[in-house]
Amino acid sequence: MKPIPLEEAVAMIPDGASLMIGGFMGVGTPHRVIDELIRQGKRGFTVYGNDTARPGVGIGRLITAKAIGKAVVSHIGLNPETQQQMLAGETEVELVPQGTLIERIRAGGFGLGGILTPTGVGTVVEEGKQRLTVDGKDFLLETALRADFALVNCSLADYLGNLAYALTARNFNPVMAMATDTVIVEANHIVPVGVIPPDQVVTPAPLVDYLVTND
Amino acid sequence: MKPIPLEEAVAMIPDGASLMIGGFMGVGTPHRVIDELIRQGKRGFTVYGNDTARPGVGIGRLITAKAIGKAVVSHIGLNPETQQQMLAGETEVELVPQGTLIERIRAGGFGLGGILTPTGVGTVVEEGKQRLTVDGKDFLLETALRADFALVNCSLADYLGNLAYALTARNFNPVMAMATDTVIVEANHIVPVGVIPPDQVVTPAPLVDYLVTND
Amino acid sequence: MDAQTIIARRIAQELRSGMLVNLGVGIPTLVANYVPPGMQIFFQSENGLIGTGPIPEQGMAHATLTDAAGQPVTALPGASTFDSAMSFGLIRGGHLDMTVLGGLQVDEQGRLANWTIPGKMVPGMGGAMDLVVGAKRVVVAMQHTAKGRPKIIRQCSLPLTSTRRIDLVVTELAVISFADGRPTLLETAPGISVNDVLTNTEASLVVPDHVPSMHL
Amino acid sequence: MDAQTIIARRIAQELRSGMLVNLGVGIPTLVANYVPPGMQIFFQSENGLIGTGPIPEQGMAHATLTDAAGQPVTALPGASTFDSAMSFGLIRGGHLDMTVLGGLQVDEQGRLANWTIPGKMVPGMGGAMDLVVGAKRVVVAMQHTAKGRPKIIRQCSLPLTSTRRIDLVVTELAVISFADGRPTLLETAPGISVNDVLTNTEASLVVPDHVPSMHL
Repeated sequence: MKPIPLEEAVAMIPDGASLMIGGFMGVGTPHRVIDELIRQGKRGFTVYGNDTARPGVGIGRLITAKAIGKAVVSHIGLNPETQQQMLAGETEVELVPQGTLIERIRAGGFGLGGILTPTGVGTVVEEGKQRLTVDGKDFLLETALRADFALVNCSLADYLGNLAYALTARNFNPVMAMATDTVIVEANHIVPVGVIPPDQVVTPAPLVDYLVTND
Repeated sequence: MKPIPLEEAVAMIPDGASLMIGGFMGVGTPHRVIDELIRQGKRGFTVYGNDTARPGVGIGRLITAKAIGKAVVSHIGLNPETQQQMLAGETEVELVPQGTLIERIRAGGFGLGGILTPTGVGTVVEEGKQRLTVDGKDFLLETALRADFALVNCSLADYLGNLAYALTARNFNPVMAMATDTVIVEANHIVPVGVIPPDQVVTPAPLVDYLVTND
Repeated sequence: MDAQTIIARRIAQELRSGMLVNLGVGIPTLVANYVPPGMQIFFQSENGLIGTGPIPEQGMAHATLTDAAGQPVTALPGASTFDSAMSFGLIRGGHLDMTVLGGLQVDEQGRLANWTIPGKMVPGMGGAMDLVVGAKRVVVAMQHTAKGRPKIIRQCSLPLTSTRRIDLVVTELAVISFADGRPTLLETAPGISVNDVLTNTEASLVVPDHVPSMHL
Repeated sequence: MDAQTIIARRIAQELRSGMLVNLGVGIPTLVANYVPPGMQIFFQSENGLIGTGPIPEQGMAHATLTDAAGQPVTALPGASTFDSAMSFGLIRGGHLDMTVLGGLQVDEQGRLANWTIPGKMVPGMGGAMDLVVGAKRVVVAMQHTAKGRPKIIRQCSLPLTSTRRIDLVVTELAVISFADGRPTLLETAPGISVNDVLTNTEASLVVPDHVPSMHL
C-alpha cells in the first residue's frame, strides 16, 4: 500500500477508465475522490455502482458533470438527471438486479467465471444470457465483472491498508476492493497499525494499492 | 432462535442426517455437540467439513466412532483413521478442493445454483462435471451444496442468536450457518443483546434456529 | 381509514414473531407502524442492516446508518450490519420470511410486474427481482386500481419482476391469496362487497361461499 | 547446509516487500525463517489469517489462533482474520503474489503433481489446487529426486494438481524457471555442476551458456 495525496490519486485515473464506486445512495461513497475527479475534468467513465444516488450526491455528482459514458447499476429511480440523460442518449445505462450485480463483482474479485442465479429467469434480464438447469431448477449464468479502479470509502484504515467499515456504509465497498486492478481508498479516519483488531478488519491490507492521505 | 439444552439439540438429529460441521483441523468445531452425538450413539451421517482433523479431535472423533457414512472434505491427510476406513470401504470419502467446497456451500446458502471455478480444470476433479468457457477461459460448473443441519461453533452469541467468531475459528462456520435447513449453535460465551456491536455480528440472529444452553 | 392505512394494518397481521421481513418503499414501509405489541420482528434494509428501527430523533441521525433510500434510520438492540453480497444472500437464499412490495400489475398466475413502465418510468429493478425470487413469502401491497383501471389482471402487460408466483395481494378493497395457484378472494375491506371487488378486478377470482370482512 | 535449508534460503530471495505469500506445509514453511531483515511480507494461512507470525512462546498459545495444520501461531500487528470463502477468494482471485508448495513431480510443460499417489497416499488436495490455479507466482520447493529417481520428468504420471504452468522450481541442486514455457536451468547449488543437475533430471532442460551458482 502506498499513501497518496488526493490530487495524485485522481490524476492516475485516465479518461474512459472503468470504475467501481462504493456506496448505496451516496452512503459509503468516497466523496472527496469524486469531487476531485470532477475538479480535474475527468470523463468518459464506465461506472459500476449500486445506484446513481440523487442529483448532487455521490455518483449523482458525476452524472450532473456528464462524466459517465456508461453506468452499470441496479437503480436510478431517485436521480431524474440519470433518467433524462439515458432517454436523451447522452449516458448509457445498463440495469442489473442488485443481488446479481454484487455477485458478478464478487465473482470478478474471487476468481470465479460467474454464478448461477435464479434472479431474472423469464424476465427481460434473461435476454442474451445462457439458462442452465441444476437439479431441475432454472438459473441464469451471470458472468464475472472486473474494472480498472475501485474507489472505496471506509470508516477506518490503518497505516498498512487494513480497512474497517461502519454500519450501512459497508455495502459494495469491500466486494469492489477485490475486483479491480487498482484499489484507491478514501478513509474517514487513518489510524496506526494494530488499532483495528484482526477480527474487525474486513478488507485485508494487501488488497489496497493506494490510501488517500488527509489534507 | 430457541435456546435448547445440549441433549435435546442432539436428540433432534436423526441417524443418517446430512451435517455441515464447522472447523478447520478441529479449530472452531462444536466439540460439545460432537461429544453428545457420540454419547447418544448417532450414526450414518453424511458430513460436510473442511477436514477430518486428527484422531480424537473434532470431526476425527466421529470418524473414530464410525458414525460417518460419507465425508465430503478437502483433506484427510492428518487423520490416518479416515484413510484406513476409506481404503477398507467402511467410510466413503469425497475429496473436494477447499476453495470449491466453501463456494459450493456458500452457493447453497446464498440461493445460487452453483459457481464457475477454474480450480480442477484438466484434473480428476473435472470428472463428471460440465466445463464452460467464459471470455475464452475454462471453468468447471460446481453446483450448490446444502444439508439438513449446520453444527456451528462461535465465540460469542447473544440472546437473540447474533454470532461473532474469533480469529481462525471462523473458517467454515458462518458460511455453513447459511446453507442448512436447521442451524444449531454452540457458543463459547452467551451474552446479552447489544453486547456484540452491529458491525461485529457475522451471523445475524434470524439465521440461527437453536442455541445450545450452558450446562 | 384511508387506503394506505387499510393495506398496511392488514398486512401487519401477517407478521409472526421472529420473522425476518423486508419492506419495500411506499405503502410497504408503513407496515412497520402496525407491528403488534410484544412481537419481535427483524426488519432488513437491503443496503446492509437487520434490526432497522424508526427514524432517529432530531439531531441523532448518523451518515452511516440509513435505509435503502439513503434516509437516516435507527438500529434496535441486537441489530447487525453486513455487505451487499450478504444482504442478497439472505434474500436470495430463502432466509427472508416475508417481503412486502408495491405492485403495478399482478396477473392470474400470480406474477408480479412492479419495476418499470417502458418509455415512461425506468427506475431500475434495484433489489425487487431478488426479493420476489428469494423470499419465502411475497406479499404485494397496492391500491386495487390505477386511474380506475384494474391492476389485478388476466396477464401482465408490463415487464415481469419474476415468474415466481406471489403469495398474497392486499389492497384497500380485498385480500387475495395465490396459495392454491389461482387468485382466491380471502377477505373484503370493511363496507366493501364481493361484487365491488369483482367489478374492480379483471382477473377471474375464486370466490368462496363465505368471504369475511378484514378485522382492522 | 542441508537440502531443506538450501531450498528455503534460496526461495526467500524471491520475496519482495509488500507481497502476500502462502507457504505450504513442509519445506515451504521454512521459507518464513529467512525473510530478509526489514522486509514486510504478509503471510497468509488459508484457514483464515493474514499476518501469521512465529510459534507463540510457551504458555502464550490460544486455541483460536492456528495455522492450516491446526497448530498454534501468533499474529503480527496489522493481522486480519476472515472466513474460508474470503480466504480462497484471495487465493483464487489473483490477490496472492506467491505460493510456495511441495511437489511430487513437475513435468516439462511445468505442470505440478503434488497431492496424491493413488492407492498409497490419498491425503486430499486441501487448498493446493486453488493455490496453483490462483496465485500470481507458483514456486515449488522440493528435493530434486526421490529415492534416487528424478522428480522433474517428461510428463507427470501422478494426478495433476492443475494444468497451470508453475513459475519456478527450487531444489537442493538447482533453480529451474518455466518463465519461457520450457524448463530453463537458472542456477546450480554451491558445489553442484550443470552435469550433476542434468544427470538427476529426466525432463529436457534449456541450459544457458553461463549458469551461475546460488548465492546463499
